[in-house]
Amino acid sequence: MDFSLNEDNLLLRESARTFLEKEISLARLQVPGATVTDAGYAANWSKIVGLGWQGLVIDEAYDGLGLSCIELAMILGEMGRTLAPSPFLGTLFGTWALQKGGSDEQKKTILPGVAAGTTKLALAVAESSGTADGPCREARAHRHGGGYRLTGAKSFVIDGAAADWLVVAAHDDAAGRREFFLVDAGQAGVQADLLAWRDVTREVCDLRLKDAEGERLALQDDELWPWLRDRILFALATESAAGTQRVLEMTTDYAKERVAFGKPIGGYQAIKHSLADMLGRAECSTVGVLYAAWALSEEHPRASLAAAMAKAFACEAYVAAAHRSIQIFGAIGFTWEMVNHLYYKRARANAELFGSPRTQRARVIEMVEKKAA
Amino acid sequence: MDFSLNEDNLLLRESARTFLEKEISLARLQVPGATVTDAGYAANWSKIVGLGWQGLVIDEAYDGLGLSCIELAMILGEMGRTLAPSPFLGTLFGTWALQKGGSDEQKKTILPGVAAGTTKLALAVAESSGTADGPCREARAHRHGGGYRLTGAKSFVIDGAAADWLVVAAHDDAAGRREFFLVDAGQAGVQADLLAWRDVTREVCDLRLKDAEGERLALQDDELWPWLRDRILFALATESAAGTQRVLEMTTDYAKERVAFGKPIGGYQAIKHSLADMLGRAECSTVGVLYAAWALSEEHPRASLAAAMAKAFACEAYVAAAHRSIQIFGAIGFTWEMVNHLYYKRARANAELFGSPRTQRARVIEMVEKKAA
Amino acid sequence: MDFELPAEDHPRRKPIRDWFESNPRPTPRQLAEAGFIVPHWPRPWGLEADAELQLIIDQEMKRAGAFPPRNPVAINNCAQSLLSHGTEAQRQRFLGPALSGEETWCMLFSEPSGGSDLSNLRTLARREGDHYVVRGHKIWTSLAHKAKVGVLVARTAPDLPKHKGLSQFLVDMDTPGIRIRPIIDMSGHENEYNEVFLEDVRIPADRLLGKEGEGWLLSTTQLQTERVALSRPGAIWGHGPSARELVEGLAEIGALDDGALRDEAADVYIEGEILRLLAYRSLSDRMNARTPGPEGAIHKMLAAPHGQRVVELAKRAQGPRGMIAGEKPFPTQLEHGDDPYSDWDYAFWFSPAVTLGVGTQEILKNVVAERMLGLPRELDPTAQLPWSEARRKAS
Amino acid sequence: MDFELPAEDHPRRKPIRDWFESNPRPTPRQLAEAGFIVPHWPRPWGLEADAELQLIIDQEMKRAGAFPPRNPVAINNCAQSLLSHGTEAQRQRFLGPALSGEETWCMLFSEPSGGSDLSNLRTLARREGDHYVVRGHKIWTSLAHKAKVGVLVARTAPDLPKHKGLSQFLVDMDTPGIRIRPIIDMSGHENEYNEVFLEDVRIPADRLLGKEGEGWLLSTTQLQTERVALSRPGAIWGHGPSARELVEGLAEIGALDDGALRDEAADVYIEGEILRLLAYRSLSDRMNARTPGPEGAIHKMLAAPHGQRVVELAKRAQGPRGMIAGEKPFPTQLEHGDDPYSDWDYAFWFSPAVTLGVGTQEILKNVVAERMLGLPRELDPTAQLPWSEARRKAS
Repeated sequence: MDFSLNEDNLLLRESARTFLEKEISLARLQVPGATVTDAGYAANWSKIVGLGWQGLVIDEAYDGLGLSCIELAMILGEMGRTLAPSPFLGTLFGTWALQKGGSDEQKKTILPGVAAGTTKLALAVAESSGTADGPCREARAHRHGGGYRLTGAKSFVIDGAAADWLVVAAHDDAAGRREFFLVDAGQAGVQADLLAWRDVTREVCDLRLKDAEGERLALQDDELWPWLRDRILFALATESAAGTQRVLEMTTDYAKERVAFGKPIGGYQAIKHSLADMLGRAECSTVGVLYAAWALSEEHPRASLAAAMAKAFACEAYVAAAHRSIQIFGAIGFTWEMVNHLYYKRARANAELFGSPRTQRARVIEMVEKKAA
Repeated sequence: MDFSLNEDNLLLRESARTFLEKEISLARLQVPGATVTDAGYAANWSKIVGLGWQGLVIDEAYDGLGLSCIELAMILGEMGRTLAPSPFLGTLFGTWALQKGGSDEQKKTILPGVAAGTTKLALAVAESSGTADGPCREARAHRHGGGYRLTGAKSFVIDGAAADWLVVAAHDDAAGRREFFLVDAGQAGVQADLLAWRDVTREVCDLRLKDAEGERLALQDDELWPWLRDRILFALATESAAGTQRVLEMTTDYAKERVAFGKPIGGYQAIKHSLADMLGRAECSTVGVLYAAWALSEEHPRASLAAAMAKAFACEAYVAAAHRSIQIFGAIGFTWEMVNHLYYKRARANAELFGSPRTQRARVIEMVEKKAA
Repeated sequence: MDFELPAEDHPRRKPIRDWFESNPRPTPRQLAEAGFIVPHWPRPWGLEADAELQLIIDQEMKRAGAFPPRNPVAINNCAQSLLSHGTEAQRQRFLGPALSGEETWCMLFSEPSGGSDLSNLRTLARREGDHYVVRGHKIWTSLAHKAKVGVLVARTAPDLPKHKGLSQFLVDMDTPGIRIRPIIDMSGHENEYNEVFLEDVRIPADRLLGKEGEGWLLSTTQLQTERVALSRPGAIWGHGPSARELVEGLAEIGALDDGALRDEAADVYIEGEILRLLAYRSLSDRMNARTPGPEGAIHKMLAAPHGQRVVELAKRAQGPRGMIAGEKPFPTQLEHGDDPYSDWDYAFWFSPAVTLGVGTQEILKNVVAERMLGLPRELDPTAQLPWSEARRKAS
Repeated sequence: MDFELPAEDHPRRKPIRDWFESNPRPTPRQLAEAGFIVPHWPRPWGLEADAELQLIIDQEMKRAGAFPPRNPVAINNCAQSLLSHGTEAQRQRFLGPALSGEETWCMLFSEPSGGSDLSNLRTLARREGDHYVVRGHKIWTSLAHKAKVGVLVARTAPDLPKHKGLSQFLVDMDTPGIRIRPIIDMSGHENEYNEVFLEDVRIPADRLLGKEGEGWLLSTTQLQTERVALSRPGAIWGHGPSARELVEGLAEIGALDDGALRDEAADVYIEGEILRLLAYRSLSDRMNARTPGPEGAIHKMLAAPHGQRVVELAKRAQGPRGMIAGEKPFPTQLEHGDDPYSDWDYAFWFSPAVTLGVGTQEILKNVVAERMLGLPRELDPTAQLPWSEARRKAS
């Protein structure tokens, strides 16, 4: 029994933090009008590839490190903490989809390239409403020769424009249900358009498909998606918990320095108590995320519940902390030149993607009811 | 145009306050085990009758004063402020029911006695679940000779045991719908049992009817009940707004006196800000209640909306203020010997009776939707 | 008590309506000369109007499609100080162009180092012959980039305690030494706010407003008036969308079918209605020449977070689409003239400012608790010291 | 990292289970003698157990249907001070009967005038020969009416600053001059709490715990331990119903069909699960002999309002029936031994106390902000003054 991180975990986190603090700067985003491209999106990826993080969860059989969600949480947390712009998350989602759902052939074709840092992936699953569950209405696939052709639209594709290969959810006309397809992003029938995404630390796209060639993944939607969704929720929660922690630290430092009416504002109870609350919720987020990491790595029966709980709690805490941080910084905290808004926007974006905290709570209570029944 | 109280209103409120502050003491309730009977329930009524408040809303034709909900709010507020135990509210509800729904004959028989202070009334409308809307399932009336016989149960009857006459909602077997009946409380088939009601400043009963004689009111349920409900909600909201104000004053006074770590606790921002919030909500409650009083007195199209809004807002604010008051008083505020819990219990009871704040919000949004559609 | 607004056939309404019928497209100057911009002021600027007449004028102006000039700093905050503290020459020079909107005003008050503690400001005005010479750095100056006249508060006596050494000036914004830099908010838009740098700006001594040392009194009075002016139903300091529009929008997109959101929407709606009543009551109290109750001062404390709830709920109802810049939450969006906050998306991203500007929420709660409830004042250890000494100690 | 509790076949579990098999109905004294009451203590009282072994013992005790004696003040808070600060004679006299529950203990700490400021206490202990003579008035003494031993903190040096003049004593609760009056809480029940009046109570000098002046150190250490002991999932300081039981109950009565309540219930459920994990993490940190993280100290700050939400939601689901004394919210109600808080209705009416007892929520937030985040401490102008002088000034 050990509810704490072990020394290896802590070491990994420490090395990631050292690296990211040295390499990642948000300064280029603090200029109004800056986009994710200005933010070192491509350059950061090269650096990350140098460390091999993109191969972290890839099986050793495909040249990856074969590590678990616990180790991943160490890296993802630090990425979330620094808001490091890069195609890491999209590639991770695509990797998960392929690794769980791909045929051995598909995995052999794609994953070693990902592990080597030469291939980037993205996962296109959400509809334009944001929904990623349930039937797919906006993209269809029909058989064509030995493969499939895909036509339609996907939304909220993280790192979609940077990806070399896409994993796309589409309605399979023949099967009469949603399935996942591997699609070469370089072909003529695939177009990724950058959304005017408020969180400028992240690339988020709409995808348009027109008779794009695709190959179906081996695993069916009903087996692949629940597994994949748990991990996506966990990933967003992990970023959020670490972001909350960073916001807390940065706001606490400011509250110690900033003086009003002859004393640091951190000496006033209104600020003090609100930072104590923030700390409480940050700790809760952290422990919720680590539990989810463990449950996922164990394929534990409570893994889905743990991931949904972590997403609901950590994202809501992050939004509240980042909003409160702006209030504590005062008017300056609401200007573009400070980083506060970058955290707030990441927090809101993470909260809304793949099902809001309220949506997750609805899922949690359903799972609890089913277990009770 | 005048959104303020006029001089007459203010004078009436002032005289009620002077009277109640002199005559009402909660001291007898600060002894554990005390019940509403110990609290001067009967004696207070005699004093109130001396002032004629029970005839306030009765038409002049039946010996009343024929005043509006605005004047009533002046009195009811002060009653709520002091938690004055007495059968005033039950009698008021019964009076409203009769005055709006009774035949001229029924009014002539009963109302002059009420105005004279010799007759007390109560309204029995809620089911054991607390619901007062919709069909009546637990009490039935069938025709018997020229009148009706009623059998079954009613719950949450305010001042039911003290009443001489009851207005009872029961399912009319012949008509196939709920109707209201005038029932002599003194007959053998009527039994009122005091509930172990947490709010010991108020008498609340269950009612059992066994072949009790009753006489149907002239007005049908669908015309009487909406009118009556608006006024009941307004009355509970009025008590609650004034109670919140009193809790605020009492807690502010305490925060100025009580010293911790060398200064009055009211000097700490945690206490200060929470009292500022309480003041804000108290003012909102007050203005919401006065708007409802005006809208009801004008039979304005927004009267139902105004009453539901006032109940939702004022009751929720009262519960929060009374709970917070206990926290600010500290551990002593949680003992029976202080009055804090009496306000908290009244607040919770008012919130739950005749539809909780959430129920009222559901009604509000329905009304708004209907108007928009 | 009567919650109806003055009726269509109200006898005081007729002359106003007649005026607008005779002047179908009034210029701002005509409106100002008719006394309709500041009707509550004495003549010749106003009509000595009570609150009811003000309301009638507001309504008739709206009905006629006429707009008062957009010069809020002059009209709502500062120009009134010229009546009480200005010289006759200042009134003649400034009030006409201010009320007609020909000269926009701005307030040079806040400073980067100051935050909530305005009285601690560092901008110095040194007397040199018949001029004052000013050096300093102001921030959050709304409309500075459009303004002809700046109302400046600066320190004229650094050796007095911080509240006592301040004075106010009416500055020409085109005086050499004034540099203006726009502030970009978190939405990425240039908004109305600016930083203003003052380097050896020479102000003629006759531009001093009131006496030396009256700067704190004048400034707090002017800010107080601003709070009262903010009591409209919109989410952003009275502007922009309101809770009523929120509920209509949510109904339009079917979002009210969700039980939890429905309950929240109802709650926000009720809050909005009650805040509207609270504002009306303040108006009534002023109309009846009663001392306004606490509801005036607490209105902003309540309205600011209410506004944030309004826009947050709309944003949340958008789901992830709400993170796309410019995406509208509701198909039908009411337009509010040239008000930038009428855009739901912009209003949301601007909304953190509403609990910061014109007194942070924390300061406002202190004020309410201390002034309305008589709770003990926060001690400011620097309040009694000479400002220069307190400043040395802090650094 | 591993979130599983020690497995059924865990090698450390066997000897414990064997003991309970050989001792199927152990008396409290047997449990104490086996070291199962304070397993983390050194021998002979405990087993020098790490957290894992403590957990195994807890589980095996529960499985065997054995209950530790109900003597929380001794076992969770105070008795440990005898190991570090007591005399050998005190350990021999007091520890055995304390751990076996033969002698119940109580804490004579809080005073009516004190509130959050414990160090300001007024009870005086004057040395007279080989006794101390005590006069004072204590409140919120849980179990005083059942206790044989009171742990008293009193002022022995009124002329020292308030934290420095305090000392602790082990008092026989049947000493003449001690009068006990039960406190009736807002539910109308006598609960565990009492007022204790001390009038010229003579305490032999060898009942001083530690040295004169160590009273503040001992008391704060003992209260700190109490906070750690409170990290169970029940709504009332770890006791009584939990969020899991709430959701089961709400499901049972169909209340989860309401969308708004459903969302609230899910939120409370998640909070409860996460607080459980937080408590486990503290345990792990202690087990790994790492410095416990902030989660230990902040647990009560989070758990107390969480518990209030749990019972409030149950109460609200009752509608007006919840205002009838003793009315149960759910047909099925779990029993938790003789724990009075297992009754939902009582737990609700008691619940305002959970943010008051063992440090008010406000003080707890100060502590978290100051100790965990390093924010500036609240200044206490009376902390450095001689207590007697501060007292004169205040009155």
